[in-house]
Formats: sequence, C-alpha cells, structure tokens
Amino acid sequence: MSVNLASFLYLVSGVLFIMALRGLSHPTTSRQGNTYGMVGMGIAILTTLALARPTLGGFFLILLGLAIGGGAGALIARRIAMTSMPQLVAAFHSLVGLAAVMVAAAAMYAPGSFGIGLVGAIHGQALVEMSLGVAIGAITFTGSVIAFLKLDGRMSGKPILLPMRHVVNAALGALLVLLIILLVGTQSYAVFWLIVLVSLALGVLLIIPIGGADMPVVVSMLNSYSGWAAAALGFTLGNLALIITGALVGSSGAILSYIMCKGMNRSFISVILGGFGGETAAAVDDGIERTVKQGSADDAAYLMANASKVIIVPGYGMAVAQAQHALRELADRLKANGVEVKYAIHPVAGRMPGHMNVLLAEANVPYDEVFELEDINSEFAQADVAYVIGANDVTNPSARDDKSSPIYGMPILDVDKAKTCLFVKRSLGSGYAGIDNTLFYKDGTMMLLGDAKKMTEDIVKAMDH
Amino acid sequence: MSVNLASFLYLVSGVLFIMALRGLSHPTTSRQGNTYGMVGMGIAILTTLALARPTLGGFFLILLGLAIGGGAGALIARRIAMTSMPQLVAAFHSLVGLAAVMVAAAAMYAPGSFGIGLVGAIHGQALVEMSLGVAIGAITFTGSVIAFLKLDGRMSGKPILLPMRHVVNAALGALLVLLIILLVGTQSYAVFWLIVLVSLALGVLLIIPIGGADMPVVVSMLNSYSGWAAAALGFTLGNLALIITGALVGSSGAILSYIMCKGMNRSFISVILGGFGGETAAAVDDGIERTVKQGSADDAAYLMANASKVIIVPGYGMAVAQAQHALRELADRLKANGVEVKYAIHPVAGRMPGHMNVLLAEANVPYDEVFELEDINSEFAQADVAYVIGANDVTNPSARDDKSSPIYGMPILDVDKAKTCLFVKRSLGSGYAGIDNTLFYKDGTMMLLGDAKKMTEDIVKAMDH
Amino acid sequence: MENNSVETALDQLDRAVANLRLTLDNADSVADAVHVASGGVVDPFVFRLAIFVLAIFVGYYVVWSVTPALHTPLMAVTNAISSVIVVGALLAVGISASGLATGFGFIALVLAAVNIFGGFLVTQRMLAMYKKKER
Amino acid sequence: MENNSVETALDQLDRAVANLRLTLDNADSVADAVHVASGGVVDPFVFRLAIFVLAIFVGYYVVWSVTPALHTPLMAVTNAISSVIVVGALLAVGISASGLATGFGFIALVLAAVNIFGGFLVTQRMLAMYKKKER
Ligand SMILES: NC(=O)c1ccc[n+]([C@@H]2O[C@H](COP(=O)([O-])OP(=O)(O)OC[C@H]3O[C@@H](n4cnc5c(N)ncnc54)[C@H](OP(=O)(O)O)[C@@H]3O)[C@@H](O)[C@H]2O)c1
Ligand SMILES: NC(=O)c1ccc[n+]([C@@H]2O[C@H](COP(=O)([O-])OP(=O)(O)OC[C@H]3O[C@@H](n4cnc5c(N)ncnc54)[C@H](OP(=O)(O)O)[C@@H]3O)[C@@H](O)[C@H]2O)c1
Repeated sequence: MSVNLASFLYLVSGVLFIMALRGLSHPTTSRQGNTYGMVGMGIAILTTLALARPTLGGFFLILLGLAIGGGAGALIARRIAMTSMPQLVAAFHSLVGLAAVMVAAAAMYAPGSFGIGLVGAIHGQALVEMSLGVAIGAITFTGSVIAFLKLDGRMSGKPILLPMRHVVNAALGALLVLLIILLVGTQSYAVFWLIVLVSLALGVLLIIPIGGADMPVVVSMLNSYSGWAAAALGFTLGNLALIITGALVGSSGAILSYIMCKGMNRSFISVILGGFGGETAAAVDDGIERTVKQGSADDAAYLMANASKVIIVPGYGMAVAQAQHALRELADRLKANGVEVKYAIHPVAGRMPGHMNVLLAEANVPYDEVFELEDINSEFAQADVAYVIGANDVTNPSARDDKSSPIYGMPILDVDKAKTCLFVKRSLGSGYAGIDNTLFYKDGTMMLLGDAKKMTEDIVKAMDH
Repeated sequence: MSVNLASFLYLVSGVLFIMALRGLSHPTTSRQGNTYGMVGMGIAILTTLALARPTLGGFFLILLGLAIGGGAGALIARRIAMTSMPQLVAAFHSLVGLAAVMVAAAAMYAPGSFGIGLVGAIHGQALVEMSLGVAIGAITFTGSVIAFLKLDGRMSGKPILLPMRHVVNAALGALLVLLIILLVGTQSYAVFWLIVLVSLALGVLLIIPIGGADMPVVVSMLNSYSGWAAAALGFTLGNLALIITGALVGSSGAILSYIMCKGMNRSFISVILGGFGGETAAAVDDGIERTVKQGSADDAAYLMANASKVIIVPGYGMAVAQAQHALRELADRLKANGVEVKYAIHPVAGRMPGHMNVLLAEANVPYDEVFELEDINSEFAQADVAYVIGANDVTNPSARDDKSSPIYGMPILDVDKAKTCLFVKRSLGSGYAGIDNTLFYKDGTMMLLGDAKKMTEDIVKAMDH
Repeated sequence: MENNSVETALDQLDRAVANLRLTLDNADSVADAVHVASGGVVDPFVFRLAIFVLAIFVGYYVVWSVTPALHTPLMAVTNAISSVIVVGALLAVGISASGLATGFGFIALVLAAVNIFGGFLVTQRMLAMYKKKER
Repeated sequence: MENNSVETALDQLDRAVANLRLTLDNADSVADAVHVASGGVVDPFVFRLAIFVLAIFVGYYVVWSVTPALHTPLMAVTNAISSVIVVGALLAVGISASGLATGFGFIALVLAAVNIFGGFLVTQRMLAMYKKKER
C-alpha cells in the first residue's frame, strides 16, 4: 500500500472518530456514532497491516494478540456491572498507558520498523516525542491503577499525604526532563528505562494524596493524559489517526474534568493537590438542638400516591444500593396512578459524569423523563414531592445560601421548594463533601432512614395495601 | 525566512482567524475577535513579504497597492450606511472573486514565483487546483456583481427567466470540465482565459433567474464559494492560512444559507433554481368581504402609553424607512413612562441574517433588550401591545395555521397573541413572500398605514400632548 | 601502450562512475525505505487535505456557535478574512519577473486590500454599536 | 609514459567526478529552489502540528456538544478510540526483527485489544439502554 493512500486512510479513520464523538450529542444518534468509531478502528488496523505486510509468523502473532485481548475485553464488557463503570474506565485507562509505554519501548529497540532511524541512531526529534509519550503513558498507567484501586475499594480512599510530597514530585519532574535530554544525547536503553521508572513512580505519587471521592476528576484527567500520550507517539510514528485521536481524547478528558470541577465549585488545582474528601468531616455541632421529622415507608407511600407531581432526585446512594430498578418500579406505579413523574439530575450527582443517567437508562427509564438541573430546577416549586434517593450534597441549600460553606457557589437542585421533601438515606451522616445538610431539619422534610433499595421496595409494597 | 517557520506562521494566522469567528459567539467578545482577525491578516502578509523578499521596486509596488486598496476600503467602511450592508457584502464578495482570478492568472504566467513549475510545464495537480479556484472565483465575481446590482436597486429584482436556462447552464458546466482537462493537457493561455470567460458567463446566468428578494441567500452562497476558491488556491500555493481560511469561510456561508432557507421554510434548491420573490403575487381574492380597523398615531400613542408591556417586532420596512432611531426614541419614551419594552427578532426578518440586530444596535438599542424568536415567543400572550413595524411575513399566522400556504411551516412570531397588535406599513400589500396576511383583518389588530419612520415619529409627538 | 593505458583509465572511469551510481542508488533507496516507514515521503497534498477537512469541522462548529444577532458582522468578517488570498498577490508582485504576472498580481493586491481594510473596519464599526443596557 | 597516461586517466577521473558532483549539486539546488517556493520541503512536523492544533479545536467543540446524559459513554468511547495506539503495536509485531521489540509490541497489542473490544462493546451495551418513552 502506498504511504499516501495509507495516510489518507488514517485521516478517514480520524474523521470517523470525530463522527463517533459527534454522535453522542444525542441518544438517538449515539449508537450510530459508536459504529463509526468501530469502523474507524477497523480501517486503522487494516491499513497498518497492509502497510507493514507482516510475515506469516508475524501475522499469526497479531491474530493471537487480537484474539487474547479482544476476547478478554469482550468478556469484561459483557460481565461488568453498570455500577462499576468508574472503576472499569480507570482500569482501561491504565491499559492504554501501559500500551503506550510498550509501543515506545518497541520503537526504542527496533526503530527501523517505525522508520525513525537505526538502533543507536534514532532521530533526535523522534526521541523527544517518544520520551514525552512514554513518560505520560507511564504516569497514566500507575495513576490509573491507583485510581482503580481506590474506586474499587481495594485501597482506602483516604488521601495518603507524604511529607514534602510537593518537593519530591517537583524533583522527580525535573529529573524526568534531565533524563529526556540525556536520552537524546546517549540513546541508552538504561536511560530509557529510567524514564519509565521515574514516570511510574510519579504516577503513584501524584495520585495517592487525592481522596477516593475525587477520583472521578482524576480519571478524567488521566483520560486526557492518555490522549496526549497517544498524540505524542502519533508525532513519532507520523500517524494522522493517532494525532487526531490523541487531540480528541485529550480535549475530552480536560473538558470533563473542567465540568466536574465547575459542578463542585472547586478549582482543578485544589483537586489535584489532594487531601480532600477522604473522610467525612465531623458533623457540625453548633449547640442548637435540631429536630428531625422521621417517616416510614407507609407515610411516604401515602404522600406520593396523593401527589400530582413527583420529582425524583437520585444520587450516589442510589448507585451504592443499586436501587435504580426498584425506583423505576415505584415510578411506574405512580404513573399508573396518574401522578406526573420526572427525574432531576445534578451535573455531579454520583461519582462520575453521567453516572445517574446510565443507571436510570439501565433500569429502562426513558431518557426524555430525565432532566438536567437547569431544565427542571424551576419546576420544584410546582412539585408536591421531591423524592431524594441517596443524594445529599447536590441538594444542600448551604451551597446556595451560606457564604461560609466550603461548597458555597455550587449549583444545587432546589428540592426545598417542593411541598414535601422525602430523603432516603441510611443515617443523618454527610455525603462526599462531608458537610452537614441543613435540609434534614427543615419543616417540609421527612427523613426515610434505611437502605435506598429496601426503602423504595417497601414504599411500593405499602402502596399495594 | 525558512519555509518551516513561514508555514508555522501561516498556521498561527489560520488559528487567529478561527479565534476571530469564535469571538462572534457573544457581543462582549466580538471586538476582541475582530482584533484577532486583523492580527492574523497582518501575520499572513508580513510572513509572505519575508518569504518573497521583494526587490525595492516590488516593495514599492506592494506598498502602493496596499495604500490604494486599503484607502478605498477604509473610506467605504467609514461612509457606508448600515442599511446598505447587504449590497456592501455582495460588492466585497465580487472583489474576492476577481482577486482569486487575478492570482490564478499571475500563477499561470509566472508559475516559478509560486513554485508550481515553469511556464508551459506547470504540475498537473497544481493546474487542476488552480482551474477550480479560477472557475469558482470567476463565478463568484459576476454572480456577486449581479447580486449587488439587484440589491442596490440598480437592476430590477424581477427574475430573468431565459428559455432553456437549465440546459444552457448544464452545457456550460460540462464545457468547463472539458476546458479544465484541456488546460492540464495543453497548458495554453487561451484555454485558461476561456475557462475564465465561461465561468464569468455562468456566474451571470446562475444568478439572473433568482429574484431580488432571494439575493441574501445568494450572497451567502457566494460567500461560501469565495471560501472554496480561496481553499483551492491554497492547495496550489501550499499555503496553510489560505486552506484553513477557505474552509472556514466556505462553512460559514453554507451554514448561513442553510439558516436562511430554514427560517423561510424553503429548500436551498428551490432558491437556487430561481423564479421566486420577484414580484408580489396578486392579493388573494376569495370573495369574502374583509374589514380592517385603521388607527391614527394618536390611537397608537394612547394604547402604548397605557400598556404595561410592549413588544416591538421590526421587519424589512423598518430598514427601508430607516426608522430605527425614531423607534428607539419611542421605546425610550415608553420606558420613561414605566412600560416594559422588548424587541423580538425573527431569524429572517429583514433581508440578511442579523439585519435587524445591526440596525437596532446602530440606534443604540442595548442588545440585552433584543430577543430571538424562541426566547420571546411565549411572552406575546402577556404583552398588551405588539408594535409591528415594517414586518409582515414573519408575523403571518397562515405559516402556522394554513397548510395550503406556500410558507406553511415557517416559524413565526405570535404577535396575534398580544392584546392589541399595531401594524405599521404603508398599505395592505404583501411582503417578500407575496402572500396576504390574514392578521390585518383580525379584531385585535389596528393598522397604522404610513411610512414607518414618519408614523413612529408621529406617535412620539402624540405622546407629548 | 598508450592506447592501452587510456583504455584502462577509461575502464576505471567507467567502473568509478558505475560505483558512484551504485552508491547513489543505494543511498536513494535507503532514504526511500526510511521515508516509507516514517511517512516522510507522504505527499504534502495528503497533509493539506487533512488540514482542510479538519478546518471544515472547525468552521462548522465555530459558525454555529455565532450568536444570530451577530450574523451580519459574521458575513463582513468572513469576507475580510477570505482576502488572505492577498498572499498570492504579494508573491506575484514581489517575485515575478514577467510583466503580465506582476500586473495581474497588482490588481489582485488592490482588490484584496480593499476587502481587508473595508471588511475589518466595517465590522469594527458594526461591533462598536452593540452595547449592553447601562444600568 | 604509462605513468603519464595513468595520471591523465586519474585526472580525467577527477574531472569526471567533479563534473558529476557539479551536476548533482545543481540538480539538488534546483530541486531545493522549487521546493522552497512550493513549500515542498516543509517539514512534515509542521503539517502534523497544524493537524494536531485543528484536531484540538474539533475535540473542544465536539465534546462540548455531547449531551451530559451521555458523559459516561463518552468516557468509555474515548478510551476505546485512544487504543488506536494499536497501530504502533502492529508495526512492532509485524515488522520487527528484534525479539525484544516484538515482545513489547505483543504486550501492547494485547492491552490495546482489550481496550478496543472492551471499550466499544461496553459503550454499545450502555447506549442500547438509552430509550425514549414509548407512546
Ligand atoms: N458525579 C461526579 O462526576 C462527581 C465527581 C467527583 C465528585 N463528586 C461529588 O460527589 C457528590 C455527589 O453528590 P450526591 O448527592 O450524589 O452524593 P453524596 O452527597 O455523596 O451523598 C450520597 C448519600 O447517599 C447516602 N447513601 C450511601 N449509601 C446508601 C444506601 N445504600 N442507601 C441509601 N443511601 C445511601 C449517603 O448517606 P448515608 O451514609 O446516610 O446513607 C450519602 O449521604 C458531590 O459532592 C460531588 O461533588 C461527583
Ligand atoms: N433576513 C433574511 O436573511 C432573509 C433572506 C431572504 C429572504 N427573506 C425574507 O424576507 C422576509 C422578511 O420578512 P419581514 O416581515 O421582515 O418583511 P416582509 O414580509 O418583506 O414585509 C416587509 C413589509 O414592510 C412594509 N414596508 C416597506 N417599506 C416600508 C416603509 N417605508 N414604511 C413602512 N412599511 C414599509 C411593506 O409593506 P407596505 O408595502 O405595505 O409598506 C412590507 O409588507 C421573509 O419573507 C423572509 O423569508 C429574509
């Protein structure tokens, strides 16, 4: 295959990837978008095969690799629970990072195959691009592994704050730059692997001080990193598909991080510097005696059955309890009784962007009943019941009213404007931000203490009576 | 200057042009955007000078050309009336088209200066790109001249429907293709100029059958064309700034044409095939006697002074009458009386996209009092008075209610929902689409027949009493 | 003898030339091989096409994000930036030897300059008119 | 005499070589000149940079246009497409002579394949769940 044709085909696959992301602008076009993505990947792979013209042995090896990896990937995709998506994405990012390192290593040991020179005489520019790729890739790898472990609960979410960590990290960063310069000068394998080692260490050190709950931002950031690593290697290999894709993925991760930080009203820097959200802060104790109105499933069933409009506000607790299916049943029951039911989603409800939407979709909730904050917030005033299930921070009025609150300025869902606010959670404890929620003590609020799934099922049962 | 640096700088100027368009996403950033555009142009010019390293004589000639053209351009920009913007844009497009033809001619006679080969031995690919550029440029030139003449009223807006025009146009198109092939084979100057001639003729023939009122769509289409011509020459010259800019301008014109056609609920093809909107159709005469309530300036002054909310709907007639300043005075007077005043702009009010906005801005109407159709349409129900000044089609309820109407499906401003609808126009005649407006005969409507500016001034005077 | 030696010399010459050719050929093919893999010999046309395609995407998004109230300035500013065709005119006037080409270039230069100054300045004039309500 | 003729021959050889050099040099510089003006010798890096910059713009706009309800699938699909790094792995496995490079390439290939299949399939599974209200 001529390189011109190959380059053109790589361009085509880059454009198909753009169309894949473009498809996600609406659920109806999203499936087609995903297909574009698969076709784009197919074109990239076939083009490379036609260009490399592998030997029979090589070809067999390639098929073997694709079969092993593809089989494992397909299995994981089929088996994974929707509630584990945050972990899964983190795990997948770590693989991309490691793959980038391995590709760079292969290029280091067989530069001829990549057309970047001969062993010991690799072009300087290629070496710089490659080291950038390998460093970012390695950081992505270990960083994502830590994020995975924290999200999956295999490692405590508590931030691990090493002494002098900023100094250590800066020193490692400087060392990295030095090593890259050294690599361009010496082309030594040892230096190459030193770069890998230092970057792996840096990846760990950068992520361990960040609290488990901040991991979603980290995952997005690492997503962005994996894009930049791919783009850097794209420059080395002179591959248009890699360059375009890298830029797309890089932008995507950066924008999602930005959206999350804005939704939490925190700065990206403060997230990255870490030390937040590991433990729930001690409950505020300002000496004022506060009373809480507690209710039962029966109370809730009565209130909702007699309502004309119910808005459901799901949060992280719904994901923990896997309550989405029970919730859907409840909504069906209400709708059958002629109650108008809508879902209100806060941009950072749950633990990853779009987390609630995917869970509701899994429970067959139609997406046109699910509304974003700005589209539904004015409707709470007309609602009889706001059914808050496992959400907490995203409803906290202190973000709106109390200037001294650490989450002041974060947009919230105005559930307190509804006639009655039903709060399903297990305790009066705080949520991710560790801040007491004054809503619990308000007149219009009824606390339904218990597991979200159990409580919702009980309400449905209570309606049967 | 090294070609690498030059290419990089051309890329920078392309990015600055992107930033220029990006700035137009909001009035507050738009001025900065325009500055980016100027800087980008400056970089492109300086880079080219550094690359070409002209002789002293050449340098003098360049300064002279820039001074003549720049002086004329600056003068026009200072003098032109805002109401003549459609004509001006058409005139400017014709210049871009002619400039493209001239650049291609220069490349034909001195290919060496452009690095595309030697006289009589120009690279085939460059010839193809060049002929595309020159053909599109020439069509843009004469097409824009006709559009200018029609818009400026120097030529009748009546569509000129030659017999067999589709056949003739198709034949000319085929001839063009043949000539381009011939040019690649022979590299003959005669063929080159034949291409120019045929394209010039085609430009005229394509535009004369299109009615004067459809010219805005044509102007946008020609804008798009001028972009594609620039991009084609960008390929010839291997110039990144030209390629990027061409694509930007090409997209922009195409999108604006699309927006206009959608706003009119007509297909682009039907516009381009022509024969529409030249003359106003005969008024519908269905035998039903219809009565019209006519009012005076005094009536209008009384109604508006006692209103609590007035929505102003400007249309093409306001531009014709240059009534924007008088209108602003009226609004000021009303606001001083405690009346809430808003402006409602239909996407295709007037004769070019954003036409009304620019005129209102000229009369110092703040842009946050000016609303788009979808943002204000629901407010007419709460308004006491809709003051329709020189608008007609964009308020015609038959577009909403009458399936047999030729403009059925076009979105309209629901002025009939307001308590009273004041209609300022000179007669009961129809507007651009040539369709009778049933609103004139409705109970809540009061016709204020007269010139828009005069009538508005009279209303202001009447308020003084 | 002389004849002989000349012949030898010519022979040597031939061989030297042949060797030279071989070396050159080799160098070429090595360079080619390197290029093929690295994409170094990719025709710049492909790169330009990629840039063109991506710029169309950018244009699409950036123009849709323009607020309708500024569509008239948009038309004026796109007109101004499309006059970047002036770079062709500058090359023609600045480098060309042929009088005709210089003439064409000069015309193009003047026309483009009208557009550049006219387009940007009229846009500036328009944009200066868009004001917020003063409160 | 022999010496003389050899010397002559050598001289000739020298001159021939010199001539050859001259011609070659000339050809080179002509080619260079043509390239400079046409941009033919523009370093592909510049083109790639342009493509990279424009792709960032496209990415910016295309991602902002993704509806928030699909942000989770977006994360999965970007993960899948970033595995296009597999092209590097394929080159390493397909062409490489060195055993080590083939090994590294094979690992990269397997990892990327997990991502490609896993990423696209899990996205498909998620997207299949998004349904409209049936009426
Ligand atoms: N979505 C994102 O992308 C993202 C990213 C980073 C950070 N965040 C942060 O995450 C938070 C999300 O807000 P949120 O309101 O969804 O969650 P939240 O504020 O973290 O509150 C979740 C609540 O669910 C309750 N809960 C836990 N398990 C439960 C179960 N099995 N049954 C019933 N309730 C249960 C917990 O209360 P009990 O312990 O009393 O049951 C907890 O208060 C925000 O602060 C946001 O800034 C989000
Ligand atoms: N904006 C665009 O981009 C664009 C592009 C292409 C086509 N169009 C078309 O243009 C039309 C625009 O709608 P429109 O409502 O703004 O205009 P219109 O329907 O064309 O009506 C304009 C009205 O203004 C009146 N008028 C003219 N001169 C006047 C004066 N001096 N004083 C008072 N009234 C005067 C005319 O009535 P009298 O003769 O009775 O006075 C006429 O009925 C639409 O049909 C649209 O599809 C717009």
